[in-house]
Amino acid sequence: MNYDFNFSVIWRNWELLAQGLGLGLFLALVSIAIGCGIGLLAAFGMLSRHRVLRWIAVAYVSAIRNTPILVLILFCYFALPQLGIALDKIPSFIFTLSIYAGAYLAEVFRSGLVALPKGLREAGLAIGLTELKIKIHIIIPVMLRNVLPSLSNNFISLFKDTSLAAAIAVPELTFYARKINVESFRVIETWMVASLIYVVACYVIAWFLRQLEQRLAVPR
Amino acid sequence: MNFSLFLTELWNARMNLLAGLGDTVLISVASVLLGTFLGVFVGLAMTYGNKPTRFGVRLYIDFLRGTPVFVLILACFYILSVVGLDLSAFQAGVLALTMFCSSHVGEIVRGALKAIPAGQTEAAKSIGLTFGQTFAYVLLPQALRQILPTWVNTATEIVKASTLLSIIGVVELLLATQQVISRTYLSLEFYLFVGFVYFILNFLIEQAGRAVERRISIP
Amino acid sequence: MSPILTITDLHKSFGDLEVLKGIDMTMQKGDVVSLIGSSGSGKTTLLRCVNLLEDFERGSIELDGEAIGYRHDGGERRRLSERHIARQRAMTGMAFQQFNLFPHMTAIRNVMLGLTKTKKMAKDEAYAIAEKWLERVGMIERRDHFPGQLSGGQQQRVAIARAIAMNPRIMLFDEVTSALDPELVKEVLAVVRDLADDGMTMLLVTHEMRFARDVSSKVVFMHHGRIHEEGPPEQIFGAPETDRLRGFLANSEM
Amino acid sequence: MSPILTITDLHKSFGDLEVLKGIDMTMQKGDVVSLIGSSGSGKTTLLRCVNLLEDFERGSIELDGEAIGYRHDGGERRRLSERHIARQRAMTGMAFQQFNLFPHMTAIRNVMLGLTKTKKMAKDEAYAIAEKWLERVGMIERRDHFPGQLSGGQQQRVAIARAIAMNPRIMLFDEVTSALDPELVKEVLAVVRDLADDGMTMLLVTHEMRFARDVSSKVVFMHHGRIHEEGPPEQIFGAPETDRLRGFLANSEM
Amino acid sequence: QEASKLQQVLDRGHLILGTGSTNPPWHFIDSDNKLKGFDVDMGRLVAKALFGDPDKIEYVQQSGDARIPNLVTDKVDLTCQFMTVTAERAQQIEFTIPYYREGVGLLQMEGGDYADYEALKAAGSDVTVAVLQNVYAEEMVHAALPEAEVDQYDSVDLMYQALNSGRADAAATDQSALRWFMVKNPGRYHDAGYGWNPQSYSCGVKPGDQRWLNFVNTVLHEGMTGVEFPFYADSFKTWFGTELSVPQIGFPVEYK
Ligand SMILES: Nc1ncnc2c1ncn2[C@@H]1O[C@H](COP(=O)(O)OP(=O)(O)OP(=O)(O)O)[C@@H](O)[C@H]1O
Ligand SMILES: Nc1ncnc2c1ncn2[C@@H]1O[C@H](COP(=O)(O)OP(=O)(O)OP(=O)(O)O)[C@@H](O)[C@H]1O
Ligand SMILES: [Mg+2]
Ligand SMILES: [Mg+2]
Repeated sequence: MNYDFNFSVIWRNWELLAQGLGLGLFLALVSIAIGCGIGLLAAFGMLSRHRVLRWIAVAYVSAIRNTPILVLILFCYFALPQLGIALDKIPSFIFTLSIYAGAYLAEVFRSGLVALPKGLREAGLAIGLTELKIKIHIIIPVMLRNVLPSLSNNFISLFKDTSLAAAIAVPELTFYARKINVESFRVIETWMVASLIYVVACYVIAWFLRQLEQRLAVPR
Repeated sequence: MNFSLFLTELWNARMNLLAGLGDTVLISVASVLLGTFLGVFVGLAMTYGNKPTRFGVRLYIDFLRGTPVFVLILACFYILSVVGLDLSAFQAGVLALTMFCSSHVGEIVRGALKAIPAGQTEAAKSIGLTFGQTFAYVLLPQALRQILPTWVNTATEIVKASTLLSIIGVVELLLATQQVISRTYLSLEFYLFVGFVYFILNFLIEQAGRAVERRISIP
Repeated sequence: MSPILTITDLHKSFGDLEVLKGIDMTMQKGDVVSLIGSSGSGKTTLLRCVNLLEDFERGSIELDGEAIGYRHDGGERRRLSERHIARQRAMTGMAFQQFNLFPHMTAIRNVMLGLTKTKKMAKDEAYAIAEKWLERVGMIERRDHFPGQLSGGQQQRVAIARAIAMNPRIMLFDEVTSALDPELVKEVLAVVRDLADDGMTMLLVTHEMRFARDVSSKVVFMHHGRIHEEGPPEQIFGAPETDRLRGFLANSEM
Repeated sequence: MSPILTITDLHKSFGDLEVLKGIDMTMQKGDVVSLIGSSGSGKTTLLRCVNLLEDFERGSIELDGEAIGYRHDGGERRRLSERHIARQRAMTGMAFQQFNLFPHMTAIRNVMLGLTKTKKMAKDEAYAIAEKWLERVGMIERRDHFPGQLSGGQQQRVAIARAIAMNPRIMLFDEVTSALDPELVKEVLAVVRDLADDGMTMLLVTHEMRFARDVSSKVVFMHHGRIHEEGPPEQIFGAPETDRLRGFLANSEM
Repeated sequence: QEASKLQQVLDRGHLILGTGSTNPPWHFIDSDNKLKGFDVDMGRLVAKALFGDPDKIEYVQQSGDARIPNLVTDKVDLTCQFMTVTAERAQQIEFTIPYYREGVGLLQMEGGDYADYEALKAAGSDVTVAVLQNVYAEEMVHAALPEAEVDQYDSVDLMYQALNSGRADAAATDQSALRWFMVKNPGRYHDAGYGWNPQSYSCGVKPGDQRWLNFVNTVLHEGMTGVEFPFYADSFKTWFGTELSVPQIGFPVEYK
């Protein structure tokens, strides 16, 4: 292969790529935050005594988990307006990714909740706490610490999924990479750099999350 | 929602949608099979390879797992054609999904092999089995049983990821559906429909996986 | 003097299995009652009913004259509201076999939680009370340790402090030493004995017969969901009346 | 008669830790040798060297006159090929503390595997031999059970059948009963005793002193990687010569 | 030296055309499952010129950003996919002569309050224009109707709905899309008769093969002005609903 590499287009556009990366991180962060809320509700739903709640939660989780995220993204962006829910690109993507994250996190939380010893709840009851307070002060904090490693994994895959926002022209990293590509046709260089940015970003995120895990870990 | 119009259009487009579904299945099956084949070697190299091999394979896995599949597909499609490897969009897409699948399977295989107690290998050695025989008759059958559930998960991930090939113009189920939508403007109906089809596909895979799991479970 | 705890004709089933078949019992302030009996006889279940961790189908439990868990509305028996039951639960303190400390909180925060959240105390007031009780169980030095950093015996002492800090009318102990290594049993029993000496009303399930004999004002032998024999420890251990009790005591190491 | 097993000046280290510091030992056909010694003295390691599960740095092991594991090429010591070593491993049978049955195969398929794959026997021939040995260890009724469906003692008996079906020159037993509940120990020891009575050559590590005394033709006491004392069981157990052995025996329950 | 693409294509016996599949009226799969549209017809015109048979085409359905890469890597002989001509792109590939001039137009209901562009403009801020949401949307509308109210919608169908329900007096959108909409709903709408924001659509070929470029240019040129005019005009009528007037006979207009 005698291809002369020329990264100058990429250096010229580094600001765009950086912006795109920033937006991707932002999208992942917001979505996982909202997704955590949805996931918690769904997890408690799946473990609820009420059959209807349980059914709804299980249906939500398995429907979302078995549907390609690209279909969800396109559905939310192009089809929901017909139902009167017309969100702009970025809110629409955040909405989709949150729903998607919620389904995955629900599974994580559910197994976290199931793994908690029953005694914690009873000890809370015994000192007169109500069920809600037990959830807030005991169950959720303990469970969250336990599932932090899988939460980190989820965060990383959500960050990677932000690349799909390019499909509805949300200007994140992949979007700019495609744009630079179409304009300059420096295909190898662009995709090499884009992949590398993702890989490095994932490593960095993983490192940060591990620090966080250590910080939050309960000493033993 | 315009249900009867939707049904008419669905009927009109049935051949295209079926062809798209066929491509989706073909892409998924090809990627999962090739990816699994490759992934087993990746897992073996990770478990039994020497240091440099393990390092190289680790890089391969980390790179693939750190890159969004979408970017991987675009990179495979565009970079390879520039390098002169003349792959069609279909082939490039399958290649990307295969690599993606192999990194997952590699990790699964490594984990499964690591989980088998060392005593198994020793017992096999002590009745005179060679490494190859030990692997084939003792380790692999046990590993397979542990691999199956996660492997089924990977397969559903691949089916879902096959939608990304629409971006490089492979007319799989999603793009076939988008083609219908672009003509009919029935986006709500058709996106719901296609989402449902994917759900069914993955649901079937899951059920099949469970059935096999039950069959081969060790009493 | 009116009794602190009155249990009348208490029945409790799990599905088809009737676990408590009519228990009657009264305790005065300062009483220390030990429940003994073979595995499955219903001791834990009885304690859990008193702490309202289990519903029960028939009979009543009165604490300081207040019927707990249920009210009678013209013949109809209704479970009290969740909030009401939570308040009543705080009137009894429970120490569990498995300690059940909250792993994400330090010792002192474990003790404070009920004070600030159930009793709505201010932080500093709760802190002072928690310190007092940690001192009492000999855990004041470890107040800022997390449960994972404490031995089983130390965890159990914190758990006892947590229960007792709520200022309950009666303390319930369910085999508080049976998850502990033999060397750690002693330090926990010392704490329980100390509380007994101090006049705390206590109902305890134990397999430590020697300890039950030393510490109790009354011993209750349960069998198959009924109270089979009861009396002062000298009588129960010294002159058991029924064969069942004799058999049980012969199998227990003293 | 030439010896079946000759171990000469065997040395073995794990990193810096020298675990075997020069072992010499010979066994004749039909000998039953028990290895005793405190934990960490190197008994397991010795057995594993004989089965070639560990490499060793110095010394030699000869089985039926054939040097195993290594060959000497004009002064240079070379490890034999993997295939060659696999063949030699089949000359010794090993039973492990943890049984190590293959969980995905029925009892009889466990026994058959080595026969069909290492010895390249036909299926039906292997089946007949496997049946014979399962019969012998009293497991013929359970031939189609999976390991998970068998008790520990039953698993161990199948594991012994699996090793012995290969028709090894010598059987190695490494504490075959120490992972078993007390009731299950007896049935396994009965099998081992039966094989000994039958003239099988055996080298066994055991903590069951009474059993070692009954079954062995010779007892070897290991200490810190060396053979400290050896002799007929009457002498070792009845009149131990060194303090070390006396101390060791005093600590072992007989 | 390599033979010209022209010879390769002739030897092969069919043309490999790169185009999309989800944008009517340019390129889309019709209800008879065939790829159709104005872009497709341009390809068919070239195939007809090559083989005398417009159907001797192998289609490569590609996404927008595959247009240039697929050309440069020889995956397709020719790309006709509503490609806007820009100087930057012209550095990567070679554009043919344009075959359509795109611009923004205004769609109105037949029999609405305002007759045409002049009426809309005269009405000033009384007019509401629906437009597809976009960063430049407002600016773009104001370039034609400086005082009009601009309502931005999220999708094409919502924009049309706004027009139908009278919430908007006109919808501003690509002229091609606008015309296609009129073709699909004959008699309901009309074009206000003003276009702006011009851009040219051309086919593209791999750079460096003058022979092939010339050939395609000639075919397109003769489609628009010469012997193949009926083919071009027919296609234009099908997709944009407009009857083209016959090119002036006599002195060629391009040399005037
Ligand atoms: N949640 C439950 N569901 C069903 N059965 C239960 C439940 N909890 C306890 N039981 C049954 O109730 C019976 C009494 O149990 P309980 O724990 O009160 O006995 P115990 O006297 O405390 O025994 P131990 O000394 O073993 O703790 C047992 O047969 C037990 O199996
Ligand atoms: N794979 C290994 N790596 C490092 N050290 C080892 C290894 N296997 C054994 N050792 C060490 O070698 C020494 C001898 O171990 P060995 O298992 O032979 O003792 P043993 O006499 O069988 O003891 P036990 O009665 O506890 O089974 C011990 O100090 C042990 O820690
Ligand atoms: Mg109990
Ligand atoms: Mg050992």
